[in-house]
Amino acid sequence: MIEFDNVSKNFGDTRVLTGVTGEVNRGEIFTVIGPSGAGKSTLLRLIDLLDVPAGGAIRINGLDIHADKEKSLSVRRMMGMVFQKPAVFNTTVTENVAVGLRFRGVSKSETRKLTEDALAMVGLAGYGERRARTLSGGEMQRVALARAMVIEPEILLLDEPTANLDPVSVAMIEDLVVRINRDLGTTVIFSTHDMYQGQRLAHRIGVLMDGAFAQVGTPREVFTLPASREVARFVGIENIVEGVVVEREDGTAVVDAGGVRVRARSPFPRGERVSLCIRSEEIRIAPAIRGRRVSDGNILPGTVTAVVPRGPFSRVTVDCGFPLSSVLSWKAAEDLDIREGGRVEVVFAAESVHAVRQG
Amino acid sequence: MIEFDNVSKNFGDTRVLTGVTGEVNRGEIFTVIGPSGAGKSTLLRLIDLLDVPAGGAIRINGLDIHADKEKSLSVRRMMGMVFQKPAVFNTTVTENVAVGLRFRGVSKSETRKLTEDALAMVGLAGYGERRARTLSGGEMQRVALARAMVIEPEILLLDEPTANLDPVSVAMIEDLVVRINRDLGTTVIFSTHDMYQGQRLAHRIGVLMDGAFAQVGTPREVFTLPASREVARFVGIENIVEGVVVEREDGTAVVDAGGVRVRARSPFPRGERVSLCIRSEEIRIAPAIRGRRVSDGNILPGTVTAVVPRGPFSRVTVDCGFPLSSVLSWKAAEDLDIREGGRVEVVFAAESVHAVRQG
Amino acid sequence: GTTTDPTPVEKQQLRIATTTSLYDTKLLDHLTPIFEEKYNAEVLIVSAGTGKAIEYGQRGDVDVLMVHDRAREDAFLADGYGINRRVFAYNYFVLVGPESDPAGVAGMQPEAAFTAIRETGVAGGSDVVFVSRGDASGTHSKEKAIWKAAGFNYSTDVQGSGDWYQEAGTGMGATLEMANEKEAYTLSDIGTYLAYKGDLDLVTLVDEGDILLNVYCAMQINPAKYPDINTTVAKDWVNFMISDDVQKEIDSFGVDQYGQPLFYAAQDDWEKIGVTEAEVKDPIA
Amino acid sequence: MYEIIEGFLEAARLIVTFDPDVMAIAARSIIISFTATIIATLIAVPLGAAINFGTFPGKKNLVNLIQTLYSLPTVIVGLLIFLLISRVGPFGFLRLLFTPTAMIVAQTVLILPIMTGLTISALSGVDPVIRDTLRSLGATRLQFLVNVLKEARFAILASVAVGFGRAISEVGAAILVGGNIAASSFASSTRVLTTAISLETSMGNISQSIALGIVLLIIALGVNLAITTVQHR
Amino acid sequence: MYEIIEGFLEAARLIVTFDPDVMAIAARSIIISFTATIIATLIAVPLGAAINFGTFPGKKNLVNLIQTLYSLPTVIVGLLIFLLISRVGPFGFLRLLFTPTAMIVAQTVLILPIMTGLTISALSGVDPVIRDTLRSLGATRLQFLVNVLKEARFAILASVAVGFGRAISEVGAAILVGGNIAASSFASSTRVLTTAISLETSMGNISQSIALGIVLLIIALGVNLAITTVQHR
Ligand SMILES: Nc1ncnc2c1ncn2[C@@H]1O[C@H](COP(=O)(O)OP(=O)(O)OP(=O)(O)O)[C@@H](O)[C@H]1O
Ligand SMILES: Nc1ncnc2c1ncn2[C@@H]1O[C@H](COP(=O)(O)OP(=O)(O)OP(=O)(O)O)[C@@H](O)[C@H]1O
Ligand SMILES: [Mg+2]
Ligand SMILES: [Mg+2]
Repeated sequence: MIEFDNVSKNFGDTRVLTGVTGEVNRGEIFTVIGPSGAGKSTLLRLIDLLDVPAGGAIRINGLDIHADKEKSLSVRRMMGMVFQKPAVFNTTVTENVAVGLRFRGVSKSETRKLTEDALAMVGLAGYGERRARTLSGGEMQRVALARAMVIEPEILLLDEPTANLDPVSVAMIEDLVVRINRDLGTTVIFSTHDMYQGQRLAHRIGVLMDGAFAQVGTPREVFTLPASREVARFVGIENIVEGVVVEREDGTAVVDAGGVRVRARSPFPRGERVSLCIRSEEIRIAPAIRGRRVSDGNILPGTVTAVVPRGPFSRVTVDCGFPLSSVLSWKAAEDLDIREGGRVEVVFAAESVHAVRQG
Repeated sequence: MIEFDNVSKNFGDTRVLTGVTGEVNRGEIFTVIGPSGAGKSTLLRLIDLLDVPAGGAIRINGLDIHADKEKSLSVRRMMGMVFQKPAVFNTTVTENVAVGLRFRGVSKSETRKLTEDALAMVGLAGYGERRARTLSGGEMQRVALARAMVIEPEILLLDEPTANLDPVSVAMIEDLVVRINRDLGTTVIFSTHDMYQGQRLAHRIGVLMDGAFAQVGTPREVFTLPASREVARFVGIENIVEGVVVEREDGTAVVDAGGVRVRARSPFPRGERVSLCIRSEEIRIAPAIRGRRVSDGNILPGTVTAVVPRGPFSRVTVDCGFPLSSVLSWKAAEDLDIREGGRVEVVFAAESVHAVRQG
Repeated sequence: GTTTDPTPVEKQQLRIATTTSLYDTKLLDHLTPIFEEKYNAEVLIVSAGTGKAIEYGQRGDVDVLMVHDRAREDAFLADGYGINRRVFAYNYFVLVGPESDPAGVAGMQPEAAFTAIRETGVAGGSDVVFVSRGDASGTHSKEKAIWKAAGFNYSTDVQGSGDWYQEAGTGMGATLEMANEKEAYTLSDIGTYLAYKGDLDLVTLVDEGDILLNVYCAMQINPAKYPDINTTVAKDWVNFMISDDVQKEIDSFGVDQYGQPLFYAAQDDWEKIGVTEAEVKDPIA
Repeated sequence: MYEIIEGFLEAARLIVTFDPDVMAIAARSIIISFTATIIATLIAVPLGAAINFGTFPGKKNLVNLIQTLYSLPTVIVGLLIFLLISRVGPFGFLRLLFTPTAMIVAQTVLILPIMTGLTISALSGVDPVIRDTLRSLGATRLQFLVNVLKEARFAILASVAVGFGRAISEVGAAILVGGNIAASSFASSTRVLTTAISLETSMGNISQSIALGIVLLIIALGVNLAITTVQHR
Repeated sequence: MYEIIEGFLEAARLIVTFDPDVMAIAARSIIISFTATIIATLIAVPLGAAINFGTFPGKKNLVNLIQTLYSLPTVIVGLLIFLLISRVGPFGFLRLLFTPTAMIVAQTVLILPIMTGLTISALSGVDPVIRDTLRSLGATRLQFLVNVLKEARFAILASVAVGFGRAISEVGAAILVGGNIAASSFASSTRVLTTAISLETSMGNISQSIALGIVLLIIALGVNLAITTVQHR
């Protein structure tokens, strides 16, 4: 439905997008993730016709949206957008939310009703008469959301829409997005720096890096089978180990990583230099039992170098020749009596190791 | 060092802070968490003398900072602040960062050096000559951070400083905050809606709700022993079950929750109405084995009602008379063959259940 | 006789351009209601510097021109812009100055007085200053004429001969204010001087001499140049100004306020002021 | 200095007695300057918006030119209009010279540059995100303009205040194209407060001038109170 | 209309021949209006800042009053200054009347209200977060002011442009307190471009007036180019 065809954009000498190619399907929730300054906002602005690409084209239902100025308004009216730093109009909250409806000539009574509903949806019922300029950061963001959603656009563009919100509000907004997508079939494109959010909501994710999509895929693909070392790092795979394939038999390989041998799922031939990506959640820590051997998985002995709390978990880093991190619940960490300097074994399956060719 | 003595603040009729009381110690990282609109920004602004409390006092080293206008400047110069929606001055990035140093009469060469270092620290080396207004959201936030940090304040006030940043940048900034706190002994107060961030960084956390601190404590206290049902919900405890204490023996109690009996750690007498808080991470799911009994823990049979991906995990909700959610790795969920409608057992220890009196 | 229908359906409008000094005396304000009543017309008076007033006349923006600068009037008539000039009043210019009279000109003939002022002024040292209108007005023209009569070349001997001679470049009132402030000499029409006298320390030093004569006229703009111009009322106005009733009004105007008349009626003094009898007496046909 | 006190007393007298001459002159001032301000606003606002939001070569030069025209002397404006509407001018057939209409035209021309310039800076002061938000909400050109103006209403109305101030206080153009005529009928007269002040001043009636000046300022105060009320709505 | 073409030709002639009279008059205009603008800026900016950032009772009324004074007719300003500095006035002993100094004073007074008002709106347009950021970075009052002004420099310089435009184009006050004197020494003369234009106009020399008007606009253009350059720095 929305097609990016080698879209590029630069500001003066700064090349921001170098060639974004990909597709967003009708009715899909598509998330753009990528480092700060990667061009996420720029891409969304291009879709919303707020800027013009330097090269390439963005097509919606086959129509090059930047080609025909005459159609700009009707294209734009298909879309609603929430900006990264939303601004509110200097009037009441109700008036703010009603603007898009007024533009479309919706009747007064209908507008009142829709506006009230929208405010209730974002948890701001009763805020209608407040002057929007006096709202808190999160409140403003919710007004902006209500404002974009109330017009029931076919395509909803959200630029980090929950960046300023607390978890309870985030959950509420996420629910809302899912509901709108499901109930109204709205196509949603949003950028986020919260990868888990991307994963929670997205049907597919595009990872924007160095001006182009480094990977586009389902959350599962992106999170478990990152296309490159950089994507792996970005989606939070903490363990990335460099090595060379030394042995190979159907689907699995033995990789030499600085003298330590690791079994991994890998399609690469012998001699290929690869990066091994291992999610810390896939790694178990076991008490050190000398001499154990496995044929299929990996058991690497090592020394605990750090124990750091992380949410309801502890993050344990073990030096097995290269550092590997694992995440344990506090309780498990206590049960295993894990402390810095202790000897342990790091256990993970070959399937938990995802190898990518070094770029 | 910083003491909040029944601080209150209202805007017109809106009562935002009703009586904030607490203390931040010298050299501490203190996090303020709380729902959107709770008054986090307002509190930070009061500390930075940008607004005046309606009642109560904020004391730094015993000095009521709002009492003596003469001392405002010297008090303010102890502090650096990053605003929730940071604004940059309409000049170069370097000039932006240098402003505070220029105010303090730091020499040109010294300023140049410090500014460069600060930009490098926030990952913006080489951005010095860019016009600050053209930066991306995250880049601006980092400029604001560099600007506040470069003056090496005794107290650093950060209002959701990483709200617009991607995880890689967030990690960088967090490292920075920790380093500044550790190396320079800077007292850091920051607000965040990312509870895990609070926990990662904070020595202590204050939970701001309904205009006052609902709880102040170490991250562990706040996350495992929330002081109220609301705090529990806010810190992400997904399972909160209402019930009445029906049996009691030293330290543990049996609570009747709508017919289902749950063992819990609880100091409350029989007949007390309590809310039981159980972190989903503390809950295991096991295949249904009829007739199993335990004396100490809880094994509740139930039906799986939902399986939702969440990061590298799946969130599984089981109806055991009341809904209980647990978090499993995808692999575990697959191994256990968990699917909606399936019968399972929900297993958790009495120690994993934290009871709070119903407010 | 009236050439205008006494009961027209619509009031005729008459546009008159006049020099400021004449307008400022309020003589015209005094006369217009009478005219309007009599001829069922509406009089619109625009007062401006002499040059500007003539410009209005040349462009046909007015129907009647009232000025007091003989030389330029003649040129105007010669160029065919104006016709039917009638002289309706006269008075005298006065040389005013500080009571101390540093050039000692009191009672002299105008030409001699000017010469004395210039001599002391150019010599410097003393506080002699002469403020000129410097605006090509009728008064300024007269001043230049006196310099010429005294034997000086205006632009070389007077203008630019030193800081004693200053051109105000403004109206008569402002020039008097300035002369007062600077304790300077200036040439003024009698009307404006009398109007300002109360606020001034300046006294009349020279008020006699033929050359000081100031003659006011009214003329019609030539309908040959501007065919749709309002000829009949314009004629009425000029004739009205030389009518016996108005001449009497002119003679007595200002007496109650200043204790002396501001103007003399031209009707019977045509010889004295050097114009033909026709110009003061004959109504336009 | 006693003239100033006299002026105040005289102003009070003129006002409480509803002096018919002064009332007529004041009314004429209000009508003319008000009309000119409204016409200028109707031109300056769309023009300023077109310049501010448009992208075209020479934009910067155009803005500079507009800013330069702030210095346009009223007399020059008066002269140019005079040349256009005087009988022998291209619009002479309209017979506008020495009419209130001509004064309205002249004042409109006079205040157009400053109102356009201030409109441009008012609009350029609107947060770009606000502009993007309006566009993204599907505003038509007109809706966009109306809403940006609403956001900038404070500055836009300030520009109206400046324009009105300059119109009602100017005298050079008014006298050249109006002629300061005190005719017996209201419609034929072109005497306004400023030209009356000039006249009184030239006749040495300083207290009367000051009294008229005070009347003018009272009118301006009323207009400004109205503007402020709208600004803060 | 041929007067306009004549005016342009005459202006070209005056400029290329460096006509000494016109050069002296233009120089005097520049010096007087420039000085007045600078003095007015030095007063209006701190005053505007004090009003904008201060909180005091009657603030709104004060702003209204300032806005009302936009309508202060130049003739009234001229008269008031005249009464103060004329020989019998309270400052008569300074003997300022009919000097360039008096004209500077009058123009300063004339443009003060509008410059103060525009400063207030320029400063009120600065993002409150910018203000808070400056405070939080430990700015002293002066540092705060300087930096807020830097942020608002576009609007502040626009207000300077407006002030200069009004100063160099006004004539009523200049003629009343200056007197349009053409003396043989430069210092004793008070003839500036606008008063010269008035004079030429009253003499019916329309082309000459227009030529002088063009000279005035060329000066204004130069000043505005300078201002724009600073604005965009
Ligand atoms: N108007 C502009 N002029 C110059 N550079 C710009 C402009 N707008 C954006 N950029 C640059 O383009 C790059 C991409 O910006 P963009 O805002 O799209 O990033 P982003 O991916 O949204 O980042 P963030 O996560 O920080 O919001 C940044 O380096 C930014 O500095
Ligand atoms: N100037 C003001 N006028 C009126 N109400 C205000 C003003 N400033 C803040 N408020 C209100 O005070 C409450 C607290 O605001 P504050 O910005 O401190 O919240 P917060 O905890 O920082 O929220 P968030 O997480 O959304 O940033 C909000 O309800 C807000 O609307
Ligand atoms: Mg962005
Ligand atoms: Mg906040």
